[in-house]
Amino acid sequence: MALAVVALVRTRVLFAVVVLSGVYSFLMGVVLFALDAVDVAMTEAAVGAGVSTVLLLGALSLCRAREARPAARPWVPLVVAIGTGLLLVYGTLGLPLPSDPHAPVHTHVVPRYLEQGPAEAGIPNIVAAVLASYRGFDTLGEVTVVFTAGIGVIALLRRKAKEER
Amino acid sequence: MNQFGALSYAITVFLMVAGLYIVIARNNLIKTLVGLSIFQTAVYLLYIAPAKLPGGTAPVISAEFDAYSSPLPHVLILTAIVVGVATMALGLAIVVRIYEAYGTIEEDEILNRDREAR
Amino acid sequence: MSDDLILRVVTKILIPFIVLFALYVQFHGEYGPGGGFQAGVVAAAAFVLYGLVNGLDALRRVAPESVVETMVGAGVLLYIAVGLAGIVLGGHYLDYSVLGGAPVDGQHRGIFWVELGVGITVSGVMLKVFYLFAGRRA
Amino acid sequence: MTLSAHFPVLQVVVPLVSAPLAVLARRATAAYAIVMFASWIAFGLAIALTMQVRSEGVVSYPIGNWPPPWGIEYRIDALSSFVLLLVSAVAAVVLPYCRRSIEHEVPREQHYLFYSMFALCLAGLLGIAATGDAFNAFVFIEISALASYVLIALGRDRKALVASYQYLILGTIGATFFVIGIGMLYLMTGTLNLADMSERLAATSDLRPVLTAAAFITVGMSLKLALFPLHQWLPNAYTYAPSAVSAFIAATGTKVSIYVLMRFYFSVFGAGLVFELAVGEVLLVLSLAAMFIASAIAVVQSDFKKLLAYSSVAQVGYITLGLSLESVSGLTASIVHLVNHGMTKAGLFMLVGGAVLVTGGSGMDRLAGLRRTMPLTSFGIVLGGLGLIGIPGTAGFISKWQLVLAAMERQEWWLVFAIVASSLLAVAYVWRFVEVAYFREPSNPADRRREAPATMLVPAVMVIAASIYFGLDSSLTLGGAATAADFLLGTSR
Repeated sequence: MALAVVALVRTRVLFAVVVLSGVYSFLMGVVLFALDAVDVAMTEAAVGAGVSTVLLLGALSLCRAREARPAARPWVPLVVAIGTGLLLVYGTLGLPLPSDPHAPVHTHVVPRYLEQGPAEAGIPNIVAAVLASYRGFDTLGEVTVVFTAGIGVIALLRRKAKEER
Repeated sequence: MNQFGALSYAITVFLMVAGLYIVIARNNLIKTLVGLSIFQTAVYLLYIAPAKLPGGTAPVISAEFDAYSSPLPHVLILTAIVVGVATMALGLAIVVRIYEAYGTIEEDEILNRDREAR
Repeated sequence: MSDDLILRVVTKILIPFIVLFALYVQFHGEYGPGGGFQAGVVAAAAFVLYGLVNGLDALRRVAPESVVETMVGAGVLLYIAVGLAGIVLGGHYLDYSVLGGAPVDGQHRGIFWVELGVGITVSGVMLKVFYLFAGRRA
Repeated sequence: MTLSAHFPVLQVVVPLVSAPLAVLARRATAAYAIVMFASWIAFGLAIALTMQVRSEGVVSYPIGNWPPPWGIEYRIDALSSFVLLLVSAVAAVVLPYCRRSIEHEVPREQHYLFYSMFALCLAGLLGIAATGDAFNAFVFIEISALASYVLIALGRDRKALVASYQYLILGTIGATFFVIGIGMLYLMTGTLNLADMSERLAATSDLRPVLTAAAFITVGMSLKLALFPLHQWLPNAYTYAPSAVSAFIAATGTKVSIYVLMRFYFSVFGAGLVFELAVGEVLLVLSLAAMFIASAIAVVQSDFKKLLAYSSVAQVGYITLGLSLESVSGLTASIVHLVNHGMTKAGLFMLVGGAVLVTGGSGMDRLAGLRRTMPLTSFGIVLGGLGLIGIPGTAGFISKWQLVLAAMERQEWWLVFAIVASSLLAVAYVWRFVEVAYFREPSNPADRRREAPATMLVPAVMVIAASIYFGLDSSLTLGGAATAADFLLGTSR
């Protein structure tokens, strides 16, 4: 996965960028699957490797396929990016380590979902139960985001370019 | 198991830095969007990795298991993925329109063309 | 693209299965992984495949653009309406427990309709976006 | 349950439902009617909610009847009701203005999409203010953000597309930073409910992730609220967006982001923790930089909309300056300026929109001799400009005076001087307009007097009149802001 990203940073052929990002998403899906996040893995594979790649290819076929030349001053962004990374490292040092069953992620809110979920929401897939019922309003928001993007794309692309001033 | 944890955070941070770097440094509009999606994807790991329990399984309740990975981060990230792809679709639509209006998808060329037009 | 006989036959066989799989993911999400979003993506993929093989015009006959645009809005509307039904029946917004006799039945019903709303909007948006990107080239 | 118990959620759902309805309606007029009706209801609900909060205190609404922290809670307090009122009021007055305005800027067959997007943007902003859940806030931030990218991209000029793209990139980085921050807080506390999070944070031993989270949320939101020097997306976005969109987003978008920052600072992290971090000092420096540098840039602009946009960056500086003072009076100044500036800027962008419609552009040269051709519009812009400077009698004065009081309270005399000095820069950029509109001859002397259509002029004049009214009688705005500030700091650790 890391290799795919490094290659991605370096290559300038946009087609390769798109393919690599598809590969990367697929690998990410595998990792997520290994982390027991089945629903997420399935979605990431379908969306990241599938939908995004198709979208990117579609856009690419409408535009020019090569990046012109490397940016003139790559140092500023590098410093910003690494600075962000260092801040994140500092923060993660204090986080409970993954796989600690006593971490707040596993103890505070979640037990009720796992223990009462099947009885309260009536379905065994807890991810679906939380998604659609406990945090159903988030999902309404999510659908609205999809709707917004859809309507936005319609508004942007339905008009032909010639009508542009 | 601790090494696993540290490793997962290390990968998260690396991906995040790489994605952010692409976003800020790159001139090409499409590549910037790809970088943005890598940056967002890294966040998924930040949420999901700590949700796993060793010996646990996916949170679909059945009689055979008693340890499950935490479902809430999964739900959040499902939403985040959808938001990410929605942003990507919208971004690409804008890029297509920019290409039609300017004939290029390089940011500095676009700025040049605007300057010439003035 | 549409001249290849093998391609046409294979897709013709494949598409019903993809649609079937989408329906499975849509309505089985309560028990296994999956749900409205994934189902919407898969269902849209079936139509996109049809469009790729048989051409955009053929796809327009199967799934007219205006219908697709209606789907985009209808799904969200369905979701919001399920929420409002909770209020009308005396509960809170998005409270499914009041939708059926026993709270669990109501939950089932609520989740079913909500996921359906998600599926409709997602497949509608995917298909519409495909139309727009593909139609742009002409 | 009575219907009024559902007001918190209806506040957001009513505009939300109007968006798909507008799409299904297809026809421009029907979509317009639906969205306008919804936004007026939303305004009414905001008033009702403000009353409820006044009489009963914090109003909590568990969505889906799942008790927090398991479900998502809507939580309206003095501050959020204040923001709800601002956002819905601006929407209610900008929408009537929209109709004629966008007829000239957006192709007719897209009008229903425009109104749908407008409704979504409104619903998103209201949702951010109403929610008591961290992740839900992110989702609604993205709804309003995506909708505003589209609205901006619908501008006539091709530069609108580039502006929208830049906003999309920076906005998404900001939102992602915000999610990283929330993720860390979630990993530390195991909850997403803000009130619950605040309680559990008090018990955490390791502060490193919490501080990191605070940093990420601050940077993320600073991108969204265009804190200097993270404001790069703003000037172009405001300049090239359709006039009605400039007016709406300028008055609400950045303000709601500031609200989120306040909410996290005071209701989650606690004032003690945040200001230990030297956040106050950093904010102070950046705010001062915004006040001076952005105002100076505004002075030299050749496009009046861009001038106003840079002035917005500067005015955001005053708001964050109040925030950085760590006191009730400073916070009061911030909150009241949120409203006062939102109102003034909305009015100004609406008036300029009318001028753009009549003269064909917002370049300074186009506005030459505007006094002759559009006397009412010119006079309105001057009044709004006086508000930007902070002349006594305008709403802008109230907030600046409050800011000066807060600075004097801390015995920071140089700060008082800085506030006054930066206002002189505002005089300079407002004078640019006066000079062009009042002392230059129209480029085409044959132009006859012709104001903008009444549906545009009346709402715009109403907003400017309101900004004068709240300059003379500030009991509603200043009183509300003081209550909110008291409440925030009173409940903050």
